[in-house]
Amino acid sequence: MLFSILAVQETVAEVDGTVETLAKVVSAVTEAVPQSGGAAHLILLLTVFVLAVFLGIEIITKIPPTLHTPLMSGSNAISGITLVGAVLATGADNGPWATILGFSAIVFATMNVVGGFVVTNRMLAMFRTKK
Amino acid sequence: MLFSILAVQETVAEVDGTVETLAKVVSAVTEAVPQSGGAAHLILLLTVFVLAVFLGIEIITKIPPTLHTPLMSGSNAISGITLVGAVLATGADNGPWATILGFSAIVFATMNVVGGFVVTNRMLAMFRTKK
Amino acid sequence: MSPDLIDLSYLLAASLFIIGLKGLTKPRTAVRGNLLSALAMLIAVAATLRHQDIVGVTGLLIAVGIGSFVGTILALKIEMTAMPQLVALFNGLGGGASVLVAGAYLAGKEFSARVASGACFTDVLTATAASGLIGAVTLSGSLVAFAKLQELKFVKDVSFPGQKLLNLFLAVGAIGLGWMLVTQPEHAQAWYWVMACVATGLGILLVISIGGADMPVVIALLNSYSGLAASATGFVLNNNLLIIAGALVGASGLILTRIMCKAMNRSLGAVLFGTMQSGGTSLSDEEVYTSVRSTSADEVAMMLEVSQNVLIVPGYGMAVAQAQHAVRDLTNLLLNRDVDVQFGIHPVAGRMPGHMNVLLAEADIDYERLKEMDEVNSTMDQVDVAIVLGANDVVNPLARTDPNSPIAGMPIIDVDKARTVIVIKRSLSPGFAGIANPLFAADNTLMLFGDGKKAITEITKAFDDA
Amino acid sequence: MSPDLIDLSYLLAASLFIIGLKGLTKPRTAVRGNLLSALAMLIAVAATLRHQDIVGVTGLLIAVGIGSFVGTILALKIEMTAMPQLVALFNGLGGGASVLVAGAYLAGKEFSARVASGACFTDVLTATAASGLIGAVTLSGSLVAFAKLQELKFVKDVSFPGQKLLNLFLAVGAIGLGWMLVTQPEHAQAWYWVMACVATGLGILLVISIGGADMPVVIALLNSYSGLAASATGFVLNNNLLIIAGALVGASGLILTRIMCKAMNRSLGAVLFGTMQSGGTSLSDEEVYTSVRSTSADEVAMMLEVSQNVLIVPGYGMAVAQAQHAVRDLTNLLLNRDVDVQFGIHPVAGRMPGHMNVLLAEADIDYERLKEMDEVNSTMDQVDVAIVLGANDVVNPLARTDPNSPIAGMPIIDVDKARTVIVIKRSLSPGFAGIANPLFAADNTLMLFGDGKKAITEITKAFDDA
Ligand SMILES: NC(=O)c1ccc[n+]([C@@H]2O[C@H](COP(=O)([O-])OP(=O)(O)OC[C@H]3O[C@@H](n4cnc5c(N)ncnc54)[C@H](OP(=O)(O)O)[C@@H]3O)[C@@H](O)[C@H]2O)c1
Ligand SMILES: NC(=O)c1ccc[n+]([C@@H]2O[C@H](COP(=O)([O-])OP(=O)(O)OC[C@H]3O[C@@H](n4cnc5c(N)ncnc54)[C@H](OP(=O)(O)O)[C@@H]3O)[C@@H](O)[C@H]2O)c1
Repeated sequence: MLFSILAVQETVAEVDGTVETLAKVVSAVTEAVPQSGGAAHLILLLTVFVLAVFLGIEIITKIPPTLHTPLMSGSNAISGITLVGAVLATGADNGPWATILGFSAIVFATMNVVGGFVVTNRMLAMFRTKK
Repeated sequence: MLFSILAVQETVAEVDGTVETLAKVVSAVTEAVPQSGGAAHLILLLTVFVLAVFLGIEIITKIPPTLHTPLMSGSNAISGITLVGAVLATGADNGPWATILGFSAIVFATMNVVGGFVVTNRMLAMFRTKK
Repeated sequence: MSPDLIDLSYLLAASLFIIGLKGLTKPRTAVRGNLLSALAMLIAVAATLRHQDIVGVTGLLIAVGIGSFVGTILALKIEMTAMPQLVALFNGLGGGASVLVAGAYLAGKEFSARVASGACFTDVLTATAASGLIGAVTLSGSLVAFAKLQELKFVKDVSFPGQKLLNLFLAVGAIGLGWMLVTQPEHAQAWYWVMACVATGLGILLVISIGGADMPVVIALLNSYSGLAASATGFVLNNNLLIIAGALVGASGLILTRIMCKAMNRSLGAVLFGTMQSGGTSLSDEEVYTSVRSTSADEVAMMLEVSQNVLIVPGYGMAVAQAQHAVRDLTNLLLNRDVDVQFGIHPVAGRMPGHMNVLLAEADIDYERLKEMDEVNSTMDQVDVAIVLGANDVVNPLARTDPNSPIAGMPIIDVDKARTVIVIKRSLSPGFAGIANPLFAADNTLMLFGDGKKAITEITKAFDDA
Repeated sequence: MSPDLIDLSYLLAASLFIIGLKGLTKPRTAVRGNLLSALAMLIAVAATLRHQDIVGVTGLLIAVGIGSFVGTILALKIEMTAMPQLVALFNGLGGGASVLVAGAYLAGKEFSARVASGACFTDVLTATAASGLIGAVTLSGSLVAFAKLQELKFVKDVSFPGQKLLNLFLAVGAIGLGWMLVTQPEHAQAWYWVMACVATGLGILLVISIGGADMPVVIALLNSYSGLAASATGFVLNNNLLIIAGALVGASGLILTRIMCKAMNRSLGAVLFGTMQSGGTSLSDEEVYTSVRSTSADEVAMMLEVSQNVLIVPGYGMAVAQAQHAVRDLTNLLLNRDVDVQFGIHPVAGRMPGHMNVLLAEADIDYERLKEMDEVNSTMDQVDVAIVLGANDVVNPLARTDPNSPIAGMPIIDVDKARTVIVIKRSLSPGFAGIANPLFAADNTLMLFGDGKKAITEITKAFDDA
């Protein structure tokens, strides 16, 4: 919310500069996107986080001890999801330093992801029942 | 997103009317609240919904048959959460017709909620172990 | 209270609902779980009242007061045996609230301002229509279910040719009206109420042709719908809490429906369209009941005296006879005399899932004595006397033997494999599925005709005297 | 691809992660579950590549190619016994990626534009700092854990007075630097890298003093942290998928940590601060090992011939000896001769949870023969011969009898209650906990000294010849 208001304030201030305009724009934005602002949005993300934690606990506690090693390597592979962040950080036209950092981040994250899934698969394939 | 842009467009159009202003304001809003707009926001809500459904399935399948009747009345009580919606609809200064509708909605929803929790409690209290 | 604080309270409430439901996974924590859910609701409502837009709190509190009062009275006065009806009634009220909330939104000033501004907000309108439609079906469907379970005279099983076609027509009509509402927001109110009426009719017609004993499935399904309606309302009001709570309820209803259908070995479609496989080659009563032997309470008492393992299988008849307290007395007496007593609970015995458990728990019978079907079946050969108390379909061996019977394939409690079976019921009339039961004529079966409560009391007395 | 479609793909990917994890709850569905998770990752990356801002896809693909190649090689070449190290290594790489991503964000143009505009965005900065801090601790901590597990020479257990104080100091320092980053965004990069260095030092110092066998706990905990780091990154980038996946991993790591600590009967604090209760009144080796009797492979083979129920309890020594295939051969031979063979798997046998299961599954032993601790303990009195193969702490009866022993209260597999116990290990030297084991001197115990694989092979041979 804060961002949008500030940004709109600035832009409009350049254009017109009168206090009334500002007030009108701000109230229009406030009404139109009542829930999409900074803090409210953050709480929405927080809600997603909390739900995912609850869900994780429910599912993980159901996984039998037999599969705990694959679980460890598998969830480790999932934590390589930062790969998405790495791609976003590298892909944007962001200057050489950011690109180098992003490139290395991608290499690291892909090793984590691909290696993790492959080794988990290797382990799990052993668990197929032999009957 | 769409709403905010439209609303901002209108307000600013009143004030200034030039095409440049519109473009600037729109791009400012777009940049400032990149993810909070209509569709993106809807997807966020949808995410919350999906997670909650997954979580519900995990938890409910763990509830033993012994407690299925209390589960039915208890989850029925929870579905009375529309009470919150009813309060929001009634409380705002919305004219007599809306208020009457809202008032009846509250009465219905509270019966559902309070009655549901009380009767569930009555049933569950019987299940305390007797040892 | 700032909007953010309200949002945080909603998040807290949602978490408490989840923790509360988790509590229901164990009898030991169930009471606390339910209280947590209630607390969550309180927090949610209190936070909402602090909303800046809320005016006229007095009116709100009056409404809440009325609702709480009536709800509490109903909840405290109701007989445990009438639980299915009560849940149906409450469910209907919830659906009604949904209809009214969506209606109030359309009648409100915020909505007219939005329409006047010409902004397009299809998503909100869609959710409003959905919440009204689902709510109306839930309302009328639940009320019909209530009337049927309460055995109100004026509700009859109605079925006529072309009923399914009419239902389809109404469903399509209601959805079409919802669509009109979305596309013509300036006439939203008119479209809305016409749609609500059509949906109400649909709810009535859908449920009126379904047999009384299938009502629990219908209620669970409608409960699931009312959860989805709450979620839809959450999308309208941009409210996380409604979305989460609604989704939890939706999942719960769906899973209960599936469990019941599975335990009855019927498809959901068969329940909803009121079809029972017609019992093609099933035998007539005369053929089945050639060698029925009846017994007396005294004789049963004597048999119990020389038994070591007794299994009691309760059914809907126990609920009708309100025999649970009498059963408790008999159980305690037997336990005192070192006779082991177990209860075999079929998942769809009675008229709602877990129905028997609630009744027996009401009579203070330790829930550790209540065994699930699979468990008792695996030890059935060690049972000396199995007492079938007002159960019928759930112990009908035809389910195993006659592939053409309407209950073919439904898993049953195999009491016919116990050494002796005592069946307590008032007559040879059939149970819910309407078919004869060869168990009553089996060699190891003795019938004890009479009201369940009276029969058990007599057995207890005879046993005590001996 | 429009942003909304990308968001929807992310939602799909998140759902697939959840369904994939659910698959891991059963061995039968586990392979499919893992493939679904991998598919989810693929969808996520593919969707991200379609993002409008992404330029220079070639570079990205090169990086992905390098990473995939190295990762696959590592994953395929590794010995199953080296699994703990590998997980530690991968985990460190994930942490490193977090550090670099946050660094790249701070070095990027979007960030400088934002700083220049003077807008305040504390939340994003906080999340960036958190993701960098957690990532750096994970990186260095995991690498030290890797080195210890791999028994690299240059890593020694380091502990010195005041170490805890130094750790505390570093932790506070890193958080303080993160705080500076948030308050002075114009110098964000400088603060960030200093913070990352301090956090790296903290990670090293935290882990270097922890004993090698506690590493799995550390790895699980660090894995949980790396999940939380991913969630934090998700808050930075306003990305649902990162938040959800990170939360799932965070929960998984925490639960595994708790399970391990519980099975070892130690608190998490005790593990992290490298403290083992010192074995106060524990007996010396001489006192304990007064009457140790040893045996030969031939003698063991003879005993097995007259047995009906054999229980094999593997431990870390089986992993060291790589004896799993030899065990499989012996098992098949015994089964052919109608001797029933079960495996008793202690939750912390070996060096990571489920370690023994993976090794035995690798050797093609049906997982239905692997029983959990409680199950085998309840039938221990029917076991004729219990073979303890390279296990020590997990069968040490002191845990039950000596309240002052460092493993007091840890649940163990009660092999001492079997009729005969054969312990296969190379010497009388202690296991991870460093204490003597009275089991070796018990009346019904016979020691078979030697390497695990060799010993089992000899027994198999002797049995086959007989
Ligand atoms: N539990 C659920 O969730 C659920 C849901 C949907 C459908 N259903 C259906 O409901 C049925 C439940 O099976 P059930 O075996 O429990 O019941 P049932 O098959 O309906 O049989 C009940 C029996 O109780 C006897 N009875 C009635 N009043 C009695 C009294 N006062 N004293 C003694 N006996 C009395 C009746 O015989 P008399 O008239 O001769 O006494 C009747 O045969 C199943 O077919 C199931 O599919 C259950
Ligand atoms: N699994 C986990 O997740 C986990 C996590 C953290 C800590 N831990 C700890 O690790 C320990 C695991 O217990 P454990 O009983 O499996 O192992 P242990 O107590 O560490 O004992 C392993 C034994 O294997 C023997 N051994 C080593 N190499 C061998 C070979 N080549 N052939 C035959 N024997 C060999 C050793 O005796 P010799 O040297 O005499 O041969 C040693 O006594 C517990 O204390 C547990 O708390 C486990």
